[in-house]
Amino acid sequence: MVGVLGAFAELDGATGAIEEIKREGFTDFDVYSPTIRHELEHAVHPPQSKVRVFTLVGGLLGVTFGYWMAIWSSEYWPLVVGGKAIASWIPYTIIGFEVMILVGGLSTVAAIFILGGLPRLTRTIGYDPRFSGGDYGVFVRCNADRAESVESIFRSHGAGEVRRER
Amino acid sequence: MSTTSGSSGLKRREFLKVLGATGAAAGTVGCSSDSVERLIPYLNHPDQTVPGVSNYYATTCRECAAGCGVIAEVRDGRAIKLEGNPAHPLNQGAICSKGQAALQGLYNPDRFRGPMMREGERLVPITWDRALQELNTRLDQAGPALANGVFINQHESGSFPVVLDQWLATRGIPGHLSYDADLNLGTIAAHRQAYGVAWPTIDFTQARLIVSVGADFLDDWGAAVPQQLNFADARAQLQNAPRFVYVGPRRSLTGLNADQWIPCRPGSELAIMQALGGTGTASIAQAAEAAGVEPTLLQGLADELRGAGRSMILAGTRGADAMEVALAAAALNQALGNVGVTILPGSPATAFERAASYADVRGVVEQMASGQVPVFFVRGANPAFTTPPALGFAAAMARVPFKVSFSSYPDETTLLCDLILPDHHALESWGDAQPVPGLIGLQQPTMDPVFNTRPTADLLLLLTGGGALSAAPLAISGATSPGVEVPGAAALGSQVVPAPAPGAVTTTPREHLYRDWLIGRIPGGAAALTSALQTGLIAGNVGQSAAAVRPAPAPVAALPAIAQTEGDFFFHIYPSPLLGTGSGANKPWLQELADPVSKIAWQTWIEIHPTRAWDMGIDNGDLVTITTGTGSVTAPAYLYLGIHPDTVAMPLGRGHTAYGRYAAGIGVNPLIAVPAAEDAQSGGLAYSVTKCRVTKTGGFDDLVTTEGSARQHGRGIAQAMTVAELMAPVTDDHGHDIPGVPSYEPLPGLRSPVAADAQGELADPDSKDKGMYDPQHWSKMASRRWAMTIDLARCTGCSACVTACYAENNIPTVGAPWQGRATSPLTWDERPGANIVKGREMTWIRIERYFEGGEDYGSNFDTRFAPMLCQHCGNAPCEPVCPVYATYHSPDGLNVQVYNRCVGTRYCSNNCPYKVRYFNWFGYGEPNRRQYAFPEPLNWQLNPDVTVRGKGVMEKCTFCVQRIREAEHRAVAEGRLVEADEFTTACAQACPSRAIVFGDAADATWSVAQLATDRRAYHVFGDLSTYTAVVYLKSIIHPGPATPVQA
Amino acid sequence: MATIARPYSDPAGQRPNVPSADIQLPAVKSYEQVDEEIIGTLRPTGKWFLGLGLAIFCMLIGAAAWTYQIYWGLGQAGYEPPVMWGVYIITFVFWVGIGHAGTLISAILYLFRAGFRTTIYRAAEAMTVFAVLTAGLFPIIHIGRPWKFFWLIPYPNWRLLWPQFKSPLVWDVFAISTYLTISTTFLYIGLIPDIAVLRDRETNPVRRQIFAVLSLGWRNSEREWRHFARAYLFLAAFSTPLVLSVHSVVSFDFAMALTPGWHATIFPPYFVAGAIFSGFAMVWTIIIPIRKWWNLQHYVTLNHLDATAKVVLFTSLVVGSAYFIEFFIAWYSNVPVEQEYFWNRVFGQWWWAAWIMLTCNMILPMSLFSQKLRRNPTWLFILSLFINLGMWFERFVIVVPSLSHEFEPWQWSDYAPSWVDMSFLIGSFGWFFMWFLLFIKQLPVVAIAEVKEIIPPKLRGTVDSHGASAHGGH
Amino acid sequence: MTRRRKWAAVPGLAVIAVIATLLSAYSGAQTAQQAGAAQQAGAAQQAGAAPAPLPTVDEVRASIDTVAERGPWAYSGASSPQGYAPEQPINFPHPVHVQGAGMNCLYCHFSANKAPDPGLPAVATCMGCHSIVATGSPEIQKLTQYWSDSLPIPWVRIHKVPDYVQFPHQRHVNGGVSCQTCHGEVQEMPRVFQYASLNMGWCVNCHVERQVRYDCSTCHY
Repeated sequence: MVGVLGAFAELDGATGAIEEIKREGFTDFDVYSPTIRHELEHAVHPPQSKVRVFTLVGGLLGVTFGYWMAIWSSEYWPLVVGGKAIASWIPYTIIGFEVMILVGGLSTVAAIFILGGLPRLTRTIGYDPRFSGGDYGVFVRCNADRAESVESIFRSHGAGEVRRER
Repeated sequence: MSTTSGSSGLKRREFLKVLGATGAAAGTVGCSSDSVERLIPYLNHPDQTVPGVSNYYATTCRECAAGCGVIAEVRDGRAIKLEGNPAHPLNQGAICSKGQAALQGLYNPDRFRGPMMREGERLVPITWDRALQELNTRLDQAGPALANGVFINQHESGSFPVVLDQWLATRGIPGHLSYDADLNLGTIAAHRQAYGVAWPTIDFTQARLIVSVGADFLDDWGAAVPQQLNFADARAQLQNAPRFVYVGPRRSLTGLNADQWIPCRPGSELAIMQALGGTGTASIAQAAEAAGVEPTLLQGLADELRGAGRSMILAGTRGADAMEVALAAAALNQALGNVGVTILPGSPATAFERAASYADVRGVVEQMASGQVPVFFVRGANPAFTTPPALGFAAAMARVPFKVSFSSYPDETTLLCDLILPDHHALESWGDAQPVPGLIGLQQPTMDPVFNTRPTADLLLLLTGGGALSAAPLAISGATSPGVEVPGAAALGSQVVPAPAPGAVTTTPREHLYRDWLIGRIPGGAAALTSALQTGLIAGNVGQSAAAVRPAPAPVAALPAIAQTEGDFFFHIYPSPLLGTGSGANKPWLQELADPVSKIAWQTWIEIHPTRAWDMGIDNGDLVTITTGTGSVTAPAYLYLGIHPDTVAMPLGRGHTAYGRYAAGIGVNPLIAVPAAEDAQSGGLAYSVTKCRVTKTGGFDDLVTTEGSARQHGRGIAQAMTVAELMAPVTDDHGHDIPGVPSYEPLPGLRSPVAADAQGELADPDSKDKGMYDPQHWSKMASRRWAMTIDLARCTGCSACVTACYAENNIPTVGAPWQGRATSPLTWDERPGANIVKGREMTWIRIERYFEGGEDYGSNFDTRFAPMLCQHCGNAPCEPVCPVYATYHSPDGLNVQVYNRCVGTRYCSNNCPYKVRYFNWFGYGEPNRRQYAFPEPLNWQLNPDVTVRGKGVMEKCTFCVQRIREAEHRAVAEGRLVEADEFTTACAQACPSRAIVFGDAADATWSVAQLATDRRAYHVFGDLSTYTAVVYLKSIIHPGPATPVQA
Repeated sequence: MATIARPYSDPAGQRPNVPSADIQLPAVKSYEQVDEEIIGTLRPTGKWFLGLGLAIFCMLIGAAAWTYQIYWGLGQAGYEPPVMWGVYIITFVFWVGIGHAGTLISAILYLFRAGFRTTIYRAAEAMTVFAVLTAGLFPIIHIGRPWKFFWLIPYPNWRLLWPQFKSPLVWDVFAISTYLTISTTFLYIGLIPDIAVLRDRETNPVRRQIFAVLSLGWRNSEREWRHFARAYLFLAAFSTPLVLSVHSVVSFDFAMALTPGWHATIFPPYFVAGAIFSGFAMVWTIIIPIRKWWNLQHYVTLNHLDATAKVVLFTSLVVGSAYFIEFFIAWYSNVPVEQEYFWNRVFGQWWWAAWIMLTCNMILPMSLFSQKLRRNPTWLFILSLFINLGMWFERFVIVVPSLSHEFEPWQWSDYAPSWVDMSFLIGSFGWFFMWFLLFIKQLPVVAIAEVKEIIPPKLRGTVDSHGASAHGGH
Repeated sequence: MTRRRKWAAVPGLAVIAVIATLLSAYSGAQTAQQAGAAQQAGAAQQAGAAPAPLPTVDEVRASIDTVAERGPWAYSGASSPQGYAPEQPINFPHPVHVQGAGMNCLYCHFSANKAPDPGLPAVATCMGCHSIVATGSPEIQKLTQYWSDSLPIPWVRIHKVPDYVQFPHQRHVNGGVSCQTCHGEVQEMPRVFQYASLNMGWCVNCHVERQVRYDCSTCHY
């Protein structure tokens, strides 16, 4: 017995259920929706996403590495071209910029994976294909004795289907 | 590895392979064969060669009759470069394109591999034994009839003609004809009559006014190289330089170097001469009428001539009255007191003495046609091509039962022969030449024979039993040769092999009969020869041939004047300054080298004046047919300002039907349309004898030209200044706007290897890792700045530097018919010069020929020649755009191109304002591609010090970096620094005008450093702040009293 | 994602001049309908196979030409020195430019909350990826020794050699590869939820497994959505300067040289505008037939086309003025070389190319001032073809005449592409459309999740729909 | 749920495949090295010499790694036939001549100190001694055979720099670079093998270390 899954056809049903679940003191639950719905986000009221940290760090690392690579390799084998300074930082800004975008972007993607828990290859408990279609879902982890109350909350908010996951 | 290296499979490693065998055994290609090993080199490698180090052999150039002295650079047994012999009185170290290309004659892939004999229609290889037996037997059969035998030899001075005549005498054959179609026989005959010598020395430096009436002394009139040297010296006198007026129907290369051109119709020269001299019948007005020119021009010239003081009148027309014109010129010189001042019969050039005339050849033809001639010999000369087909030489030859050729190449005449006994190339054989009285230029083998050929001289001696011919010894004037004694000199003497018993035919390919014969005639024998070979010169005179002279041919009636002939244009034909009358056509360097005047290669063109052309709806490239009473030729039109509007002109030299892959079927032969006419007095072949009809054929053929725009568009590439500007006082404040002051600011670009130094980038003590660019770096490389000055007042546009560059730097020729690109998946562009039409020529140095003025299509235009090569900029635009450092700036100021690093983005070329970077569009260096530029054995000539570039890489002028490094190696080995003017680049070395000077501009002791600060100095596109290392010196304009010439 | 629609009803869906943020899909009622209709487009048809076959054939032509060229050398192309760059670089810049519209739509318009991007951005972004994929080939094709291309990439090697980072070509390598990476990632990230949809609707087990892997186990959980939204926002924020920088860098290839006609500071903005211009044209070329054949008119409505047409019109005006500024500067600079070149550009040997450019890029787009034409898909399609042509010739006019008339009059020359060049041009289109056609039949060409976002959610009777979103949103 | 864990199959397989690939690649490299070692050992045996003087592959590698450490990134051996030890037409034992007869390298490679090319001894040079010395040995009889046929000995080239590299021997020899620096202890090698990697980084490191010029046009033109 892992928990109770409720599938809602209507958005406000799901939000209502979530708020009530929280009032009931349940903390460990997942919410599913076919697309971004800020109503849900407000109902769940999660903490601020950490993605921006990844992005910032990645960007800084990138720009540093870009400049360093260009300047180091120029100094490593100093050859004059066109009478220009051997390590001329102005053109190297482009390298720095592009590498910043590259590393920053990739670390942002990494952020989705790490924070969003992707790729998730096994755990399918508490998920239903409908959630990628039209329905909203709430999955509350609880033991059997509290399942009753959760089911009743779901039904009271017009859940299309309520299911116990085991 | 050709795909992974910037170079291709063959080249340097071939030499190293050879090297494995160099010391190993005689017989393999290498220095160790008898004929080469013990020769005494010019430099200090006396007895044996060192692998990878060149030996230098002084010998004589046989590409034209003049007989300049050359030095052959031989590496590991192969001649790889020819340079002028500084000790030689004629060329004084200079060398022309023809001379350079002798190497491609030596290594020509179409040379006969060995003796051949005709079986039916085919020529089949045979052994030398068989060949000589055949020759003997056939001659014996002929018996007394041999009195009608004929031997035509390429005209040359020296002992060989003597030997030849003596051999002919032993067989009862009359003396040979020494024929050279390139010679201007009219002038020679006139000189003989007027001055008693075939060719007086002409001293331009003494003249104040030069008047040339069709005398192309820079192209083919006389000995081009010495004349050019002297002319350049004269022009280098700047404000004291002679003014040069050219009179003729067409502005040749010589004409383009004139300050003024007076166009005249062919055939009117005589009238002009008479008018100028006030002698004879014609008045100025009549002459102008005949010439189709403004009388004022002639009047002005006449007045100028009287007022000029020291002057010279040179005449070199090729009409039916050539000798008369030349005589008139001589008379005028006498009248003006030029003889002994500017014309020096006292010190003649002897090379042209005893040259047979075209009339003699005509006589031979008549004789052969009559069927009396039992045997016909030819050596070198190619009369079947150089005489007009109307003469019917080939047909007459067909009546001769036995025809023998000693030529090395399958030319038109040789292919008609029954027996071919290929001669050694001049660079493989012994000989001598008589350039000037009292001095003999020696000719020695520089390497083992490339093919199974045998020197004709040896054969002749062999056939008559060696020593039999030692009559008429050299008249030695007692002076010893200027050579330096070297150890091992005696070695030569020990090599003298005894002559074989008379009549014996030995088969060993290595006799030195002729060498020993020569030794036998030199007082002091082998030792004297040995020491003389240091300089390739020995004092003395070649004995005269005492042969029976041939019966003089029946004289011909004088021709009608050209003006009377039928047609609407005068038809003017001239020998190509590069290919002569055709002998150069089998050498890709000469085919590829753009004509100095028209800038067209691999093609025969028809020159026509723009105004007349446009009237007929003809434009550049339109096919035009020229029809005369004799025949008609068709070729693309080239609209040329420098031709008389009533005249069309065509160059000789192309249109071969044989003569190897590089010559056959390329271009057309204008002689087809010329009657077999001669100058009745001199017996010279007359080219300009008929008018013609010109019709537009309708077709079109791209001109194979290297020219983009013939105008500078005011961009100041080739600049000039007037004498007034030159003399203007220098005021040194912001001087560069004032004429006569070096017209550029960025001198720092010359003082330091990296122009940025002038901008403080590297001079900044804090700047990190300057490495070798640090002036303090032990190698002191950063203290050098290799640079070059090019004096446009000297440059005549002869293009010898271009060929020298090809030879030195393994530059591929790309114009051969099989080197084009695919026009479809199945078809190839097989036009000659197809790649050049696409602008893909690889000339690291090119001569740009710009016209100034003449916008009214009049005759009053000025020509500027500008050799353009990599400028080795201090701030090179090409460098920062290369993504892989394939081009960068070396610490000694070179703009380096690293072939094996280049990936071929070609961005550098896009960013080069001078457009001097060249791309390997095809695998020119890859033997397994159809565009391969060095078919065996042409690749033997490749310079082992220079990488042969593979496809897909950029290349350009390197300032001959291999020579710089070689000099540095030498200096280091001798524990010193490179000394001032110790070495120079290939182009500078060859330049017969001495216009190019190379050296270290940062070191005042080098002559280039002084020249770079000359008042005439300027940078091309200096306003782009490229800090170029090539500094040009403005040419000087000498406006005539009558003619305004724009600056 | 964040384009929250304001309440608005347009029964006909045809109301002109909608503020682009307000564009709605009235004909799309429910989430299920979206799934059904979009996934319905993924069924391969005969027409599609025909197109794919044609594309592959063209691509093979290009491949054959490349083999041929590598064997013989670059001389098989039409280069005529000093015209050292030709069709390859032209086509390279052309395809890079095409790429830009996609990123603009998916990133910049996303930041600007432009509603009309929602239904077209997926197609445009796929176009971007494949266009850059195509463009990326040409720098390799055009160099003399393609097998040495890796020398442009910095990596530790036993030669101790590194690229020359001052060279615009190295900047290109960085810009293009970064651009390809980021835009591919961007496309894929956006695809994940839709792949999840496919995964859950798929019946064929094999395909389902593949989708399962591709969707990385996406579960539409609120947690995933939250980070997803942030990350998508930051990626968009990165892609925006990236898209501007990439074509600026490409323009540096020219602007950094001192070749007359290239050496101009106006190039970066001018190139970027031109890129967006051509990119939108290509979007039309792609989206208009799709929308017609697959009956997606109620997704890509005339309002969408109208909005894009306005962008095209604007960029066309920018490009047009850039042309004139170039001429003005040439005149004003008083540099004869420059002036001669520009005179030659319009009246020289390639006058026709210049006039094709001016007609297609300046004159014809003027028609978009008319609203009727803006809302006429047929005309937009025809116009898009003209613009593509015109933009190709713009690059031609920049590359070829400049090189053929440089400082050195002696080296002035001509240029004519060879059959090899043309094979590569054909091949590049084949290559591009091969990928695109493969894409649109495997993955949804309209972003399912985002469409769902802008259609009002199903609600219980108790609260009215807008209340919900109002109460939830902002 | 029936659908549980099905998604796991494919990615699981993919991960396993990747790991397998990496492993095989690594082991492949290992075997290649062993093969090289075997070849070396075999060479040593055929040379019929005391195995001691011939350095093992590992020793060779060790010597190279010390070279490699000189510059960052300068790991060695890439695209280099290092350790290449072909069979020669005549099995010429350098040790016998150098150590035994005490001959100097320059005796046979006569131009190494005065020319770009080191020079190969003429057959005559060999015959100078071997018309008397050790005429009995089969190898010498091969030599005499070449001599009597007046053929050069087709030695197999071992040390080779690409065609686009100019390597003037005299500059190095006179500059105090011993032959062994590049060619290894040839006097110890029963059969000569390529000692150094001869790749560019190897050259450049030495140039940098000895503070001689190292711009491209030093060697490439």
